[in-house]
This record gives sequence, C-alpha cells and structure tokens, in this order.
Amino acid sequence: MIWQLDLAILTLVIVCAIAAISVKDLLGTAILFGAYSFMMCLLWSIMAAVDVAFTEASVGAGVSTVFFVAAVFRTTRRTKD
Amino acid sequence: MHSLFLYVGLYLCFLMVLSLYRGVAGPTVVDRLIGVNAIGSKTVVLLVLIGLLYDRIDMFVDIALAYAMLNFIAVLGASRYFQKRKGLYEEPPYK
Amino acid sequence: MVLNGVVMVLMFCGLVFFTGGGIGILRFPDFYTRLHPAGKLDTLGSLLMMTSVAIFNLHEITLSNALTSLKIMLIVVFVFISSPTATHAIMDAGVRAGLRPWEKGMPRG
Amino acid sequence: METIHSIRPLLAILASLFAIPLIVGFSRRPAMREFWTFAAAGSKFLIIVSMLPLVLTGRRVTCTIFEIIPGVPLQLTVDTLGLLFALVSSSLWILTSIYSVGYMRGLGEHSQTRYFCFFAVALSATIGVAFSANLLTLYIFYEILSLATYPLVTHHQDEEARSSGRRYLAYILGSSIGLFLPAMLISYHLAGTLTFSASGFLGASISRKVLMILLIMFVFGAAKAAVMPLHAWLPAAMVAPTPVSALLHAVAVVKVGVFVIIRIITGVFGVNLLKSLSLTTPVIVLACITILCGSLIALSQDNLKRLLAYSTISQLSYIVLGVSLLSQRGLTGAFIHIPMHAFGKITLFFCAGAIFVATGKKNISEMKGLGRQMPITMAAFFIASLSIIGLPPCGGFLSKWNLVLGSIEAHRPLVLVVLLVSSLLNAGYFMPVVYKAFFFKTESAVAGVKEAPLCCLIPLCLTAIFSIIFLFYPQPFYELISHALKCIIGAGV
Amino acid sequence: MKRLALLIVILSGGLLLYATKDFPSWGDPNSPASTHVSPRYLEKSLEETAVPNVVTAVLADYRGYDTMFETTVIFCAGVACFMLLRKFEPEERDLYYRHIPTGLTLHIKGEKQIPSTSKEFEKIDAIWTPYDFIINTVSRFLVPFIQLFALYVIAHGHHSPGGGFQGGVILGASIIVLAVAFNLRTAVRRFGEKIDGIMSALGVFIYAGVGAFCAILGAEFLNYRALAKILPVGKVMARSHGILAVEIGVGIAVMAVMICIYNNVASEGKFDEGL
Amino acid sequence: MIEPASRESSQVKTKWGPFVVTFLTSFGLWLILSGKFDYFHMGLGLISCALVSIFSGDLLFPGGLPEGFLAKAVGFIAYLPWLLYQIFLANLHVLYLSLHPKMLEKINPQVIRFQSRLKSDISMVTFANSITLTPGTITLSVSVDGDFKVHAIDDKSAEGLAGEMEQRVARAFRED
Amino acid sequence: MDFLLTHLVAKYNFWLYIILMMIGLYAMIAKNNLIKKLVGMNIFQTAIILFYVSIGSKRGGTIPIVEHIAGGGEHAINPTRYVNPLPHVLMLTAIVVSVSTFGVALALAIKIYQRYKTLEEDELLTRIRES
Amino acid sequence: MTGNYPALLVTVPLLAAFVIYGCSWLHKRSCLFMALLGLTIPFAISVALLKKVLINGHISYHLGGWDPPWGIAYELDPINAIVLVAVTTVALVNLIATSKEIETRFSDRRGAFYALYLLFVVGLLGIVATGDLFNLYVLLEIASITGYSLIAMGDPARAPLSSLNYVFMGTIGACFYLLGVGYIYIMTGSLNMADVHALLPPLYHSSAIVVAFIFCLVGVMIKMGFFPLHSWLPNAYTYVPSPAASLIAPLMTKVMAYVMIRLMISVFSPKFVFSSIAASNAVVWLACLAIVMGALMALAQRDVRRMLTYIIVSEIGYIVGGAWIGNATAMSGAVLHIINDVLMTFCVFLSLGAIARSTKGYQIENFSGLFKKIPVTMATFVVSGLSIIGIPPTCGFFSKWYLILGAIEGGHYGFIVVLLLSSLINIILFFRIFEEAFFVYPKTNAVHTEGEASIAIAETPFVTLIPLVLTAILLIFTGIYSGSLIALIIKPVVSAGLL
Repeated sequence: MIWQLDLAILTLVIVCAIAAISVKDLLGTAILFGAYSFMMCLLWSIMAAVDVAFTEASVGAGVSTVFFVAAVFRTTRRTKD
Repeated sequence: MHSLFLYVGLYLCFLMVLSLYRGVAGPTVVDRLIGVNAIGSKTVVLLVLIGLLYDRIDMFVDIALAYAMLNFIAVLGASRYFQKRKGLYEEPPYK
Repeated sequence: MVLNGVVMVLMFCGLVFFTGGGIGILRFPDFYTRLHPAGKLDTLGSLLMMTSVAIFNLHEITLSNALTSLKIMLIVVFVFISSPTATHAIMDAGVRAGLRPWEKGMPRG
Repeated sequence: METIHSIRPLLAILASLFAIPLIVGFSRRPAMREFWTFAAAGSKFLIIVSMLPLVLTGRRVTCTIFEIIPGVPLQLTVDTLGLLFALVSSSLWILTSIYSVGYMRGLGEHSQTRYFCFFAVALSATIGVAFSANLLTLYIFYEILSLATYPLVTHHQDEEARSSGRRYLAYILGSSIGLFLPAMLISYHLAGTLTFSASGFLGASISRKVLMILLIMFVFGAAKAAVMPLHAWLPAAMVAPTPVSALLHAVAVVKVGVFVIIRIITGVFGVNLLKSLSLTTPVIVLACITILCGSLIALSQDNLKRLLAYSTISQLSYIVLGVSLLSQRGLTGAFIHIPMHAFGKITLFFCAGAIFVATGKKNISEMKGLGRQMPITMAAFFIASLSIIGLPPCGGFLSKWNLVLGSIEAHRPLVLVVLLVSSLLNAGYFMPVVYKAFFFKTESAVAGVKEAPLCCLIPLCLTAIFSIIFLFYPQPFYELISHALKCIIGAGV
Repeated sequence: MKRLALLIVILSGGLLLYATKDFPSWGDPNSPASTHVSPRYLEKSLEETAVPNVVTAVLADYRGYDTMFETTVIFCAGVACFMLLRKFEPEERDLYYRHIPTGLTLHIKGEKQIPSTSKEFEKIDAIWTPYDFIINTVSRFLVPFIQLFALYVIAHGHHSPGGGFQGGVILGASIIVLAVAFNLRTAVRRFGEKIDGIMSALGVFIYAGVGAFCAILGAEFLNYRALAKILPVGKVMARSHGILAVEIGVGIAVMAVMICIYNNVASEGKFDEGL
Repeated sequence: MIEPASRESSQVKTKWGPFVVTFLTSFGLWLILSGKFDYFHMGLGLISCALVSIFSGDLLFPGGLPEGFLAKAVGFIAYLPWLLYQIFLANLHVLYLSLHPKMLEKINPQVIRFQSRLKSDISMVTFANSITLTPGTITLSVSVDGDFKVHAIDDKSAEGLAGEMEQRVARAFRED
Repeated sequence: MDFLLTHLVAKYNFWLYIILMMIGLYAMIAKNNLIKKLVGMNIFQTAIILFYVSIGSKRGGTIPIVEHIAGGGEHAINPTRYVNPLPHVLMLTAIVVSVSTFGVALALAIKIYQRYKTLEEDELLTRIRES
Repeated sequence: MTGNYPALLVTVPLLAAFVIYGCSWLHKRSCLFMALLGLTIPFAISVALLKKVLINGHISYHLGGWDPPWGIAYELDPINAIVLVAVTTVALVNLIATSKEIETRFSDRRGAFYALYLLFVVGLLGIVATGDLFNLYVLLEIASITGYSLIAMGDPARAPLSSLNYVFMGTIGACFYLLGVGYIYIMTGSLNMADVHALLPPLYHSSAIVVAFIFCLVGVMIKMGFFPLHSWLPNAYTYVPSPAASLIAPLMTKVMAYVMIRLMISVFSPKFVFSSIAASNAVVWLACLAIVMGALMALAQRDVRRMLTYIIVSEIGYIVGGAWIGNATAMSGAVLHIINDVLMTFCVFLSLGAIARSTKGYQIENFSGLFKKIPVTMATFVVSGLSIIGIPPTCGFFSKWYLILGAIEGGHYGFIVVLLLSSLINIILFFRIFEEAFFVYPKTNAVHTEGEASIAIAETPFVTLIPLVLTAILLIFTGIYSGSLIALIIKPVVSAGLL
C-alpha cells in the first residue's frame, strides 16, 4: 500500500464517478466511465491487488467501455439527467 | 530512489487532474475522449512506477502492456461511434 | 550512480513533456489543436519515462531483469504504434462529426 | 373402554369417493351413473350399520391414518354419538339419491354428473365429521364439506346462485377460518392435544375467561349450525336444487354444524367442566334468541323453502340449546332431536321439491288447494310438520319432551318458556300451509296437477312413515344415546 | 424520487460509517482478515500447488468451485445476450457495397447481390459507412500480437498476474478490435457465431469437466490431485496442471462470451456491420 | 477479411511464408514475454505461437509474404532512429507552442491535402503515422491510392510536409 | 496533525468507499435514465470491490505472488510480507459478475429502446400507459 | 461415486447446460432430451441425498479436497436436503410440463433457453447447499442473471423493462449481501458459515457485525421481495413467459427466504438475532404489514397473474414473520411454508400457464366458462388456490397451522389476526376467479343455443396435464404428511439451531 498515491487516486475516482453520472450525454458518460475504470485499476495496483488490477484493466478499460459505446450507438445518447 | 518515484507518481496524478479537467469539462464529447486518452497514457506509466515502488516491476509490466492494448481498443470504439453517426451533438429526440 | 543520473534526467524530461501535454490539452483553443499535445507529447513522455524505468531496472543485470526491460520497451513500441493511430481515429471522428475547426481570431471553443 | 382398530370407518368415508370416478366415467349413461350412486350409498350405509353391534357392546372402532401434526393424528373413531349421526345421514342419502333421480330428471337439470359427484364428496365429508376422533380431523372434513357443497349450492349458475354462493362461502369459510381455526390452535397450544375425550381435553387449569372466549369462538366458528347472527347463509343457500337443500341443509351440513358444537361441548370442554364453571349460559341465551327469531321470521315467509330454512335455523338451536343445558335429559333431547328433525325436515323439503317438480311453484300463496291434487305429498307434509312442531304421533314429540324435561332438570325455567313459545310459533307457520293446501279451493294455476314422479314420492313417504315409527320404536336411538351419555356424564363422575 | 434517494443514501451511508468505528485500521497486519484464513494460503500454496501466484492458486484450486461458477456467470451473460437480442430473420432492405480500391459505394435495390466471395467488394449498411485505411492496417498488425500476449497471460497465470479470465478477455478483445476497425461481418467471418457458441460452452465445460473427471478418478470434485493418476507428474504438480487446464477453459469461455456479447450488443442481434 | 490482393503487385505465392514468419516473430516475442526457458513453458509457447500463426497469420500478411520481406524489415528498422529524432524535434516544437504565453497568435491550424507516391499499404500507414507523430501535423485521412489529408497546427509544420519523410519511407520500403 | 494523519490513514479508505457507494446508490435510485442507472450500479459494485480490496491490503505487504527461492521448498514463507490474497480472489469474481450483469443490462436496454425509442424512465412509463 | 453426490447434484445440470448450449448449434432436436436427463439425474440424486441425510445426519462435502475454512464446503442437513428435493422436483416437472410450449415458442433459441433454465436450477441448488458465504453470492448471481434473461423473454412490450428494474433491484440486493459478507469477513476473517458461526459470539456487540447482519438481511429481503422492497416483483413475475414463470415464481423468492433462515440460524445465531438485536418485534410487524399490503394489492388487481405475484409478496410475509417470531414452532412453520409455498405457487403458475392456452389473457374476464372447457386443469387450479387460502387437507393449511401456533406461543397476536385476515382475503381473491370460470360463459358461445353442448372440451395436452394433476395431488399429500415432514426433517434442525 502506498497511501499517498492511494489518497490522490481515490479523490480522482470520486471526481470521475460524480462526473460520469452527471454528464448530460451518454457517450460522455461512457468515456468518463472508462476513465473511472482506469482509476480503479490504478487503485487496485496501489493496494497490491495485481490480479484485480489486471482484470479491471482488461475488463473495465477494454471491453466494458466498448460494450457501453456499442450500446449507446444502438440506442441513444440523449439523457435528461 | 523510491521516494523519487513516489513523487513522480504523485506528480503524474496531478497531471491526470489536468487531463481529467478536459474530460469532465468537455465541451464536446471528443474533447472528453482526448482527455481520457491522455489519462490512459499516464496510467500506463504510473502502473510501471507502482511496480517500481513495490520492487516487483516484472509483475506490473504485464498489466501495463495489457492496459495499453485495451485502452487503444476503447478509444477506437469510441471514435468509431462518430464515424458512423453524423451528429456530434445529440440526435433529435424522436424520429 | 551514473545510471541513476541518467534515469533521473530521462524521467525529468519525460515529466516535462507530460506537463506540456497536460497544459496543452487545457490551453489550446479547439479540439483539433488539443489533439496535437495529447497525441504527441504524451507519446514521447511515455517513451522517455519508460526508458528511464527500463534503465533503472537494469542496474543489476540479470537475464530476467533484461527481459523485463525488454518488455517495458515492448510497451513503448506498442504505444508508438497505437498512439498515432488513436490520435488519427479521434481526429477522424471529429471531422466526421462535423466539428468546425478553430481559425485564427476566433474565441476558444 | 375397549378399542378396536379397523379400517371400517375409513371405508365408510371412502365408499362414496370411490364412486366418483365411476360416476364421471359413466357421465354419458345416466342410468349407470345413478346406479353407482346407489351402490355407493348402499355400501356406505351397510358399512356403518356393520359397526353398530360393535359400538353397542361398548367398544370403539378406531382408525388412525397417520400423524399430521405431532400428537394429532388424522384419526377416525366411531363412538355412539358419531354413529348415530352417521346412520342418520347415510340412510337419508339413499333416500335422497332416489329422490334426486326423480327431481333432476323431472326438471331436466344440467350438469347432473357434477351434481352427483359433489354430492358424494359432501357425504364423505359428513361421515368424516361424524367419525372424527379429534378436532383437526373434524376441521378438515368440515372444510371439505364447505367446499364440496359450494358447487351444489350454486348449481343453477345464475346471478342469484352466484350471490348466494358468495354469501354461503363468506359465512362458512369466514367463520371457520376466522374463529374456529384460531380457537382450535389456542386449544392445541393450551392442551397440547386435540383428541376428543369424554371429559374434555381442556383442563381446569385454564382460566375461566379464556375458556369462555374459546367456547364462544367455537360456537360461532361452526357457522353451519346457523346460530344467530351467523345464520343468513342458510336461507340464501335455498337457491340450490331441492335434494341439496333437503339432504344438506336439513341433514348433512347443518347437522354437521350442530354436531361440531356437540363435540366441542362434550369432547373438548367436557360437560362437567362447563357445568362447574357454568360457561354455557351465553350459548343458551344465543340459542334461545335464535329459536325465537328463527320462528318469527319464518312466520313472515312466503317462499316455502325459505320458510323451511328459517324453521331449520330455529330447530337447530334446539339441539344447541339441549346440549348447552348440560343436563342428562337435555342432552338426550338434543341427541334425539338429530334424527327426529332430520327425518321430519327432509320430508318437508322433499315435499317442497315434489311440489316444485309437479307445479313449478315455490310460494305458499300459490299452493292453495294443492292438497286435493297431490294428497300423498301434502299428507306427508302434514305428518312431518307435526313432527317438527313436536306433537304426537310423531318422533319430534320425543325430543321436545326430553328438552322440556332437561330444562327443568337444569333449573332454567325461562328455557322452558322459550320452548313452549317456539312450539306455538312452529305450529303458527306450518299449519297455515297445510290449511291452505287442504281447505282452500283449488286455484286454476295448480288445477290438473298430478303427483310428482314416483321417484320423488317414495322417499318422502318413507321418511314420513319413519317419523311416525320413531315415536313408537325409539329404542335403537335411546340405546345409542344412553351409551353416549354414559361416556359423557359418567366419565367425569 | 430524489428526496427518497437522498434519504436512503444518507441512512445507509450513515449506518455504514457508524460501523467503520469497529474496523481494524486500514492495512493492519493483525486484523482478523489477515490472520485467520489467508496466512495459510500464503504459507502453503507454493508447496501444495506449486503455484507462486497465490491469487491464482486460491482462485483455481482452494476456491476453484467459486471460480467455476464465476465462469458460469460469464457464460450465462453470453447466453442471455444471445437469447435476448439475436434476430435470425434478416430484414428486407437494399444492399450496399463498397468497392474497396476506389472507395465507391454501390447501392443495389432488390434481390440482386454480389457474390460473397468477391474480394473487391465489401458489404456495408449505409451509404456513409466509413472506411479507414490506417486503422484497418494497424489493427491487422496488432491483432496477432494481442492474441499472443493473451495466450501468454493465460499460460503464465501461475507465475505472474493474470490467468484465464484476463487472457480470455484480451483474446476476445483482439477479435473485437477486428470488428471495430473493419466491421462486424469481417470479425464474424473470421470467428463464426456457431464456433463462438460452441467455444463458450466448451470452455466452461472444460472447467466443470476437469472437476467431474477428478470425481470420476475417485477424489472430491475439483480435487486436481487425482489427476496424478493419469498425468506423469507428482500430486503437487498435478494440481498445478489442473489449474492450467482450468484456466485454459476459463480463457476459451471468456473469449467466446465477450465476442458474443459484443456481436449482439453492437448489431442488435442482426449481425450486420456493427458499431 | 478483405484481402487487398490486387494492390499487392509483388508477392510470393509461398503458402508457408506467412505462417513461418508469423510463427518466428511471435515465438521471439513469446520468449521476451515469458522469460521462462523450461520445457513446459517453451512447449506452451510453441503451441500458442502455432495457434496464433494459424489463426491470424493471414492478418499480418494478407495475400502472402511480400517480396524482399527481410530487406524491407531492415529498411524499416533503419528508418526508426531518424524518425525518433524527428519526433523529438516535433515534440519540442509542440511543447514550445503549448507553453508559450501567446499561443493563440502563434498557431494557425489548417488542413492540407497532397498526393503521395507511396504504393503499398504498409508504407502508407508508416508514413501516415510518422506524420501524426511529427511536427505539428496529424493525418486526417488517407485514401487507398495515397491521397493524404493532414491537419497542421501552424504554418511552419505545414511547410515541412511531404518532403524528406516520404522519401525516407519510400526508401525503407524499397519503393523509390 | 500527526494524530489526525494516523487516524485519517487508518480509516479513509473505508470512508471513501462509502461515499463512492452512496454516489452509485443515489444514481441508481434518483436518475431517470436507464443507462445512468446502470452506471450507478457499476459504481456501486466497484465501491464494494474497493472495500474488499481495502480489507486485503497490509502495511508493508507486497503483491501476493511468492518470490521464487531456488530449491527452497522447505523455506518458510512469511505471510506478513504479502498482502491478503483472499479478497482479491473474491473480487475477481465480483468484477466478473459485475461485467456480466452489465452486459445483460445493456442488452435489456437495447431491447427497451427498440420498442419505445427512449431510455428515460418517465417517458417509458407514459408510453406504456398510452399503449 | 455416492460420496460425490453433493457435488454431482449441482454439476450434472451444469454440465448438461453446457452440452445443451454447445449442441444446440449442431443439432437442435437433442436439446430437450438432454435437458430432461440433466434434471432427472439431480432429482434422483437429491432424493438419494435426502435419504442419506435422514439416515446419517449432517453431510459435509469438501470441494476440491480442502478443509472448510480454506476451501468451500457443502453442508447438507435435512432441511436443505428437502429444499433441494423441492427445487429439483419443481424444475423437472415444470420442464416436462412446459416442454411443448418451449419447443414451439423458442424454437430458434431453445438451446439457450434450456441452458439458462438449467443454470437457474444450478444456481438455486447451489444456494441451498453451499456452506460458504461468498459461494452463495456467486450462485445467487447465477440464479439472478439467468432469471433476468428468462424474465426478459416474456411479453416484448413490458418484460424487458421489468427485467431491467429487476436487474437494478436484484443487484442492489446482491451487493448489500456482499457488503454484509465483507463486514463479516473484516471482523472475523472467515467466509465459511460454520466457521463464522463459531467465531462470532465474542463480537456480538460490535456495531460492524450488527451492520453486517442488517445488510445481509436487507439484501436477501430485496431478493425475496419482502414488502417495502418488493417493487420489482410484481412486474417481473407478471410478464415472464409462462414456462419460466412456473419455474421462477415458485423457486426464487422461496429459496431466498430459506437463505434468510439459514443466515439467522447457521451463520448468526438465534441468540444474536433475537436478543442482541431487539428487532424481532419490528420485523414481525413489518411482516404483518407485508401480508396485509400484499393481500390488499392483490385485491386491487384484475390480472390474475399480477394478483398471484402480490400473493407471493404476502406469502413471503408469512415466512419472514414466522422466522422472526423466534420460537421453534414458528420457525418450523416458516420452513414448512417454504416447501409448501414452492409447491403451491408452482402448481398455481403451472395451471395458469396451461389455462393461458385457452384464454386470450390473464384478466379475470378471460376466465369465463373455463370449468366447462378445461375441467381438469381448472380443478388443479382450484386445488392450488385452496392451498394458498389454507383449506385443509391441502398443504397450505398446515404451514399456517404451525405459524399461528408459533405466534400464539410467542404472543404475537397481531400476526395471527393478519394471517387469518389474509386467508379471508385469499378466499375472496380465488373465489372471484372460480366464480367467473364457473358461472359465466364466454360471450362468443352465447350465440349458440345451449351452453353445455356448444363448448367443446379442449383439455390441456397430456404432457402438461399429467404433471399438473400429479402436482395437485402432491399438494394434498404434502399436507397430509406434513406431520412427518416436521417431525423427521424440520424440527430436529430447527430445535438444534434455536437452542
């Protein structure tokens, strides 16, 4: 554990989370959600959970975002909140 | 040397804040994409630095590599959206 | 010791480029121009930082350390292939999305 | 007391159930279908009669099917009281079956297969109640009976039948689930058992207040006994075809209700306990009110079947009253009133049905002068009404007599008054009918009417004759009842 | 709704915050979680399973049963996406083709179509579907290396982070890259739907099958030790190889499922051009 | 997979060429990645590389191995140091721009079109990516026959296009 | 300051995960858009993963991959040197579950959109009522 | 091989699911056969296990050969053995009964359907059998995800949305459960139920453990649709396709209720649940509210299926109330009610599915004249309805018996009143339908001259009818044998747990 980095990244994570749910555009949400996953991946590796970080990197940063974009592509970007 | 890496890491975090600002503030979605892509490239470096801090860099390199690959896919996917859909802004509510 | 010096210098250079990238992303007036620092400065920044780490990793030269350093350089290679492509993809996306480029004299968009 | 293990009680119950597949199977061939009904009725009666000698020698026939709830098996026991009831209902089923054939064919009713099926189920359940060895078994059969009679009550499937069916279910199921079930559970909780015993299984350690509440819950829970104010289902249920009203609402269903009350007073609480705490006063009051009100309402009825229904309500309360007097004579009167009233009332219903088959009339006002067209029917009606009123030469006299004596024995003079007043009222609503039938000029509407088909006529004659015979030859009943009383009263002493 | 949400959030958040006061502090080496069950994994996993990566050892062996169901969850997701979205009846519509060398678009109305074997023409969905030469070429070059890396991750799950799941995702991603960079038809032509379906089932089947095979060999379910009877290795190495077999199964299943989900989501189950 | 066969004029029809090259390349990569030289892992490596080569060999070399493959590879590697140097210069330039206080006056974004004489797709992609990485320019789009659209950030970058770099790429891929 | 720091470090991971989780929960309940809800759900799940991983971390512990000691089979491994691997294992599963749920939910969202051409909950409800 | 029964119980349908899905790409016809096989074997195994458990007592099976706190164990006691039997029975019978509809309705994706079907069963079986807190979560997710997709295959207008809402609620539930497990883990360091049970007593007063318990419970309650958290349930169960309805509706909520009881008894202890957290009264009152609200909302529905879903809400109230009264009788009643409710909900949904063949919708009006058309099917519907009402000798009566008895012992008179009240409301609910089916003839037939002759009897095909009738008979048999169920199976475990 590296608490200095941990604290910094945790803050970023929360910023990302709030941004992701408050952006009024679903594609923006998808992209910010990807950023959220990056941060999480960093957080896991900071806490020495390498396997979790690996999974998060491959799932969160990779396929999950692509799925999300694909779904937005097939539905709509419009959102009221 | 370790504390140097730690500070470098913290500085990278600070730089991520800058990129994140672009990601959060927009104004357009592609701007967000730029911001997030920039975060991605810093993350790769940060991962390797964390490996150094743990003295187990060989374990972290794999993650970084995978990360670099998959980040590419995500950006490709997101940009692909615009290549298909014409509008940058939201399409009209109903057809 | 010399090795450490080299590492520090490279890392510092990398950080400078990264900083430039970060500031550039903030300061440039429109999407197209922002892509320039994002696409290029970060790439070179990664290269320098990775190289410095790879070199640092070699201060005890064993086969496994050498391979690890090679792997780190492999990341760099990968970044060098993928980053310009990604930049291009984003640029293309912007164009196809119909984003108007900034021209001299316009306010920041 | 010696106990014999035998599956005969179970067979007695199942006899009619076995007939169901056959009835359904022969639904296209009415003759065969009815044959199976008779076969079931006959075999059931025979099985029950075959247990008579055993019971009369002071033994009990028991059949434990399996343990449902720890300590409470699904168990059947034939004791004298149950046997009495079972005999009455199963013998009357045979007659009713004959009558049904005539009635249903005479009117060309629909869905006869269904009718016979549910009739069989209802009878099984009735016998089940009669033979239940514990409260849970009794409750199970009680509920089966409620449900099996629902399609019978609503047989006509029209709007009236529908609303009556609703009312029937609301009263019967509502009271049994809402009052009887919790009362039973509380008893189980207090006593740890539900098996009837001669001296009651609720011990004296339970406070009087609780016992009182339980008793009231039980009495109202058995809404089939039609104790006021839970009586309204009975007149409503008269929309059913007359054989249904006859057997079920003069014999099986309502008698099950009072039988349950008898069981509760004698088997759950125990006469001695109740007597020592004098808990039954409210029940007596209720029964008296019901007797008087039922009769009074009957006075104002024009529809014959409704009149009979209100009469039934008041007559049922005689039994409740007799039991809750807790005196030997009172109990005797109550018990003997079961067969007497059954035979009497079923005759009346048969007559009403026969009139309906022959003339299509339901109201008394339209029956003027009918006695000349249908002398046999109306004669039977007269005999039966005498029995109900409690006048010799009919069996009803015996029960009234015993009840009167019982009320004296129990030192309740007011009850005596009630009984006498009610007899007068009974006469007040029956005699006009007879009078109109025989001494009025035949109205054009009923002129030229013949007697009902033979199938209808024979049963009602038989029952009327039996009503008379019982006055002169009540020994079998007395014997059974004295055995029962020996258990109930003697055990506590 | 917002107010209700706020209430719920504050309530449960407050409850959770209240509970943290009894927690051992973050990173406490003496906390119950670090002292009760897990030390044994760290101490014994190398000698019991010959796997240095304790996470892999626990994942695929000590708690291998969990992981089997984890893979099943993934499989479920794939099957669910297929079931929900897949449309087998093609819609009636005009055909569009692109002549690749010139980039011209052909719009064919009616029944006629260009033979699917043609290398010059590519079926597309609308007149404006883009064709990006750079992205195509670069992706083509990267895919084999991504795949190789994925296989490496699967094979080296014992010694370094990674394993079947991560490798499987990357493998799947390599096909998704093709689908994104070219179009879905290309990817599906390369890795057919049928094969994909069979592979997803096969992968999980390998996992559960290995477990069942152990049971057949007379040990408990998933007790890889029993594999020593048929493998020319000791009992400890048998565990290690059992883990590898299982990881391969996971990898196959995850890859197939990721592709399945992407294909169905990106094309609404029509399997046309996709994203 | 669309195989741009017609555009590849010079190709060797060896069936095994792509497979062998892919196999060797990937096995080399495997050795770097793996770092374990025991039989077991090497065996796994062989299997993996074979799988990849079978499955994706045609992706790397659609339509077979190009003629003079080795020479081209060497040429490409020789091209890299120069490219790195250019990248470094370009980055300094962008860095200067982005940190310059009066940045808005300095830049003049514009889109430039030009026709390249490169033929093979690999060389064109190399060229396009090199453009993206170097002085203030990003490739917007490339058509198959070499029609480049480039976004340049300022006049200086716009001028330096299409000159030396194209030649060097052409030389690296033996297309001059 | 020092005191504050030790206490902050001792618990802040646990506090921040709660904040994160509440953000997710709030989004799940209060947001009107189905996809937003989905994002909230994912944040919620990640917050729990964060909690678990925080349980697993250990001061002075390194990653749970035992370093090879050549021929040192008998060599005792000191468990305090490595972080707790069990939560990592559990969380791998949780991540997988969350991505599976995510995939299924996206498929459902697409199906809903195909029918009603909107993803806003209130609009959906009015349209259902209309039809 | 018999030693491996606990694992095979879950693994056989699991493997079958994979084989089916794989084969469905090659040969579609064989799917049904394999699905049947994949459910018959576990059925046989579960019966064998029940027998074994009754003879030998508790069975503990260590998966992978690792001892419990480190590995995962399956713990089988008589109660979960009987729940397992119930699950396998329902799954098998339902598959047989609805196979025809599945084959026609999902003809192009039957492999996927069967696979999901089997996996749903796998999930439930695992949930019931497992002795590990985290394993339970994973299995729960399997059951949920398959459940989501099965539900979403229903009415295309409404099912996806209700399914998505279920996804949200279900995920919150599962996550709360996971969070609770995390709190347990951080305080005890163990995930094995028995181990946690042994480690917990000194920690009973820790706020973290209390919160852990609350969150586990709330999570489970969301999943089982306990009253204030039930909002997903009616929609989800209303629009599910009928072959899946008769699988999901009986099993999912009931298995979760079992999980709750299991958490209360074998993870935490009754001592903790009933004395350390003095919430038992509150929960019982909440259960009362659930029962009443469920019944009242059911009363407001005209759609029969929707009405039944609210009845499920109210039945869950019974179970929760019974479990939280806190004495052995009520707990036995709750467990018995789980089994009975599985059977009766199954029967009612299965018959509803069969009825749906002859009707256009599930509105009460659509039921008119059904007694004429499909007498046997309606008879089974009536039996199940009576069971839900609680008429003896159907099984519903007996669980109510124990519940009320327990409430009397525990002095919760409110609960008794509510139970009786809901029975009365159920009478209204069901007889409303019966009346409609019994009295009213559909208008189309009114044109004909005579009612009786004109309505052709269009009875359900035998492949559906026979299982249906058997289930209805089973309802009565379970009722009659509930004494032995309690005495042999439930009472020993419950009393041992409560002491």
